Amino acid sequence: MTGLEPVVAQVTAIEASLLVFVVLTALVTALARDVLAAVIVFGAYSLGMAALYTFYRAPDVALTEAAISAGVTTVLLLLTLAKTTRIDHETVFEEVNLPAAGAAGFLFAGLALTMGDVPAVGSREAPVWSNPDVTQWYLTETYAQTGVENTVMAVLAAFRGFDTFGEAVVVFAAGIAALIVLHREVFA
Amino acid sequence: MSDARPNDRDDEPGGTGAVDGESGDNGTDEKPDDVPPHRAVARSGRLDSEQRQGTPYTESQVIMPTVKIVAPFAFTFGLFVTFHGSGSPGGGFQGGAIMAAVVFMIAFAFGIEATRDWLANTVVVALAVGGTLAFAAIGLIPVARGGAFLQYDLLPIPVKYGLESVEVFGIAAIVSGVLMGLFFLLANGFASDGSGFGDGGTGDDIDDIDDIDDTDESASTGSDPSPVTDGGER
Amino acid sequence: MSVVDTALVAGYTVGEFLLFAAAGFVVLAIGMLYRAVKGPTMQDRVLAVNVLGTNTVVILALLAAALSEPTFLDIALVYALLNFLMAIAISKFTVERGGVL
Amino acid sequence: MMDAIATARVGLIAVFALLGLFFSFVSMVGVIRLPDVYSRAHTASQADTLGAGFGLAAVALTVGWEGAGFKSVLLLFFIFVTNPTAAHAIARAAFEEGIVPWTEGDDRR
Repeated sequence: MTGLEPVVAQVTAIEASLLVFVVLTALVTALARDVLAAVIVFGAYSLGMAALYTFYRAPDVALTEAAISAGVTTVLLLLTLAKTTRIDHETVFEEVNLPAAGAAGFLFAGLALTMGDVPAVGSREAPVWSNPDVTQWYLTETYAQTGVENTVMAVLAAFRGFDTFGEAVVVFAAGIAALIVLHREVFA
Repeated sequence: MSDARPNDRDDEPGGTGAVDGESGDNGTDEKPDDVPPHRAVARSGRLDSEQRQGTPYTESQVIMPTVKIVAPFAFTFGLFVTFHGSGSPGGGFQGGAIMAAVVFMIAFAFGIEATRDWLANTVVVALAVGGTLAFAAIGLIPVARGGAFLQYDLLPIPVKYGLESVEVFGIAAIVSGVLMGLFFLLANGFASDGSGFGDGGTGDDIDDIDDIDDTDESASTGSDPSPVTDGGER
Repeated sequence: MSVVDTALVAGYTVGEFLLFAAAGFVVLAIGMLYRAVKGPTMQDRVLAVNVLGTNTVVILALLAAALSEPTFLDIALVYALLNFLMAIAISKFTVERGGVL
Repeated sequence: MMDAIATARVGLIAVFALLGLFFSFVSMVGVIRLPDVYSRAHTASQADTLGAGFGLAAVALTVGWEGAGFKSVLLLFFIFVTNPTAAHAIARAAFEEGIVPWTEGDDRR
């Protein structure tokens, strides 16, 4: 645990509070007895995640999180709940399965031990930054090669365009798979 | 639970406020005494759950105008995120999700059935299929000209507009179409009455999928319709 | 020299002050999470999450101002436009008559 | 002269952010402490409107009009439009579900 002090010392107030918020909402989502309550609290979880992504200057990810979670995920989960049965529970939380919690805690402790070797956020020593052949090349060459200012979009649509095509087909196939699972022939 | 609700607190806060505080627990029996008949008729849709069961659900008069105000802005913002993905955060995926969320908003405000009539199945399917085909076509034009898949500099337009066209015509259309389709599909629910293709004439493809999925040890049951009917009973 | 870099009090710049304010809003959000967890009715939970959404709009806007990246305001705009979707979805969801959904 | 304006701007940013924090704190206390869902809906929409208003005013002062101050005005407009609607939807859902409003002497819920 000696490696943790430099990491902890750099955590700002906004990061610490957002992390507490995100971890609390994630725990409540996992432990809530009522499924509808879990869905609602999961909406709050995505709020915290979007703010965290924004603070780490990943606006594309934050925008995706915002659009998908605020607009789509909650609504689709609610519709699914409306079509199934929901049991009203008196108790708020599930009982914690102690062996499972122990296993998860063990895994968490093992991962936390490696935290000391992880470079800080935005550090110049991070491999993703210090590698001049990959990251720096994209950051400097994107505009010259594509004329697009948003590097993320250029990487998605141009430099790994074939992969993005595969992802788009996956989304399309997911729609067809939902049709098959629900035994329908038309969407509407 | 619904028996104990006060009978009138929604329309006239000034006139019946005093009655609210006192008769909060004695039900709807004395309602004809202290309410004029015309108001009782006007409010009969809101008495208690037993009496409300017969009346049709009315859409909220507050939510509808708000959605009328917000939906055009949100749709325009979705278009902005889609078209302006090259200069600011965003892109086709995010913009398509926002535009699909606008449709969800309209559906919740005006009723899903009305939205389903307004937005035909053809439109949803055309968005999803057309998006996929447009992406593939944009990728294949350079191949036809002797280049690689999605080699933008072989397109007849500048590279930047090549990327934009993939985002706009491809990804945004696919995402918005599939999300709207999932919404209508989940609102319809499971086709348990046999009206889906569980008993239709579409046997071969479905059976093949089922074979791949879960019946590896008995892969020779290609013509057996039982996997589909099993799925119907789950 | 923009406004964000101006010194405010005790060596803190305006940007750092706005970050602290955003952290304060997050702390308030953690407090409001109590109502979202406790309930007791579903409407209480939705109400709490709705207030959390408004809080998040302010947090995102403060972050965009503090990091001096005005395009980050787009993210807050998405939440401002779509946050009430969950509330109106719940208002339909809890109605049992006539199979509204 | 310009210095005075800049100083006033910085001071106003701090004051507005603190006022926004204060009203959001009031809203949080109300949401936690008030006895039933209807009164909580009232305090949520009322005090939260002020909190968001002052917070976004601080943001608008910081980024300036030539930045994206216009967007923060737009944010405030949409919060003012959608938040009361959400509160209405929640209260209507509670009413439809048959939740009885809290009156004096009832248990705190």
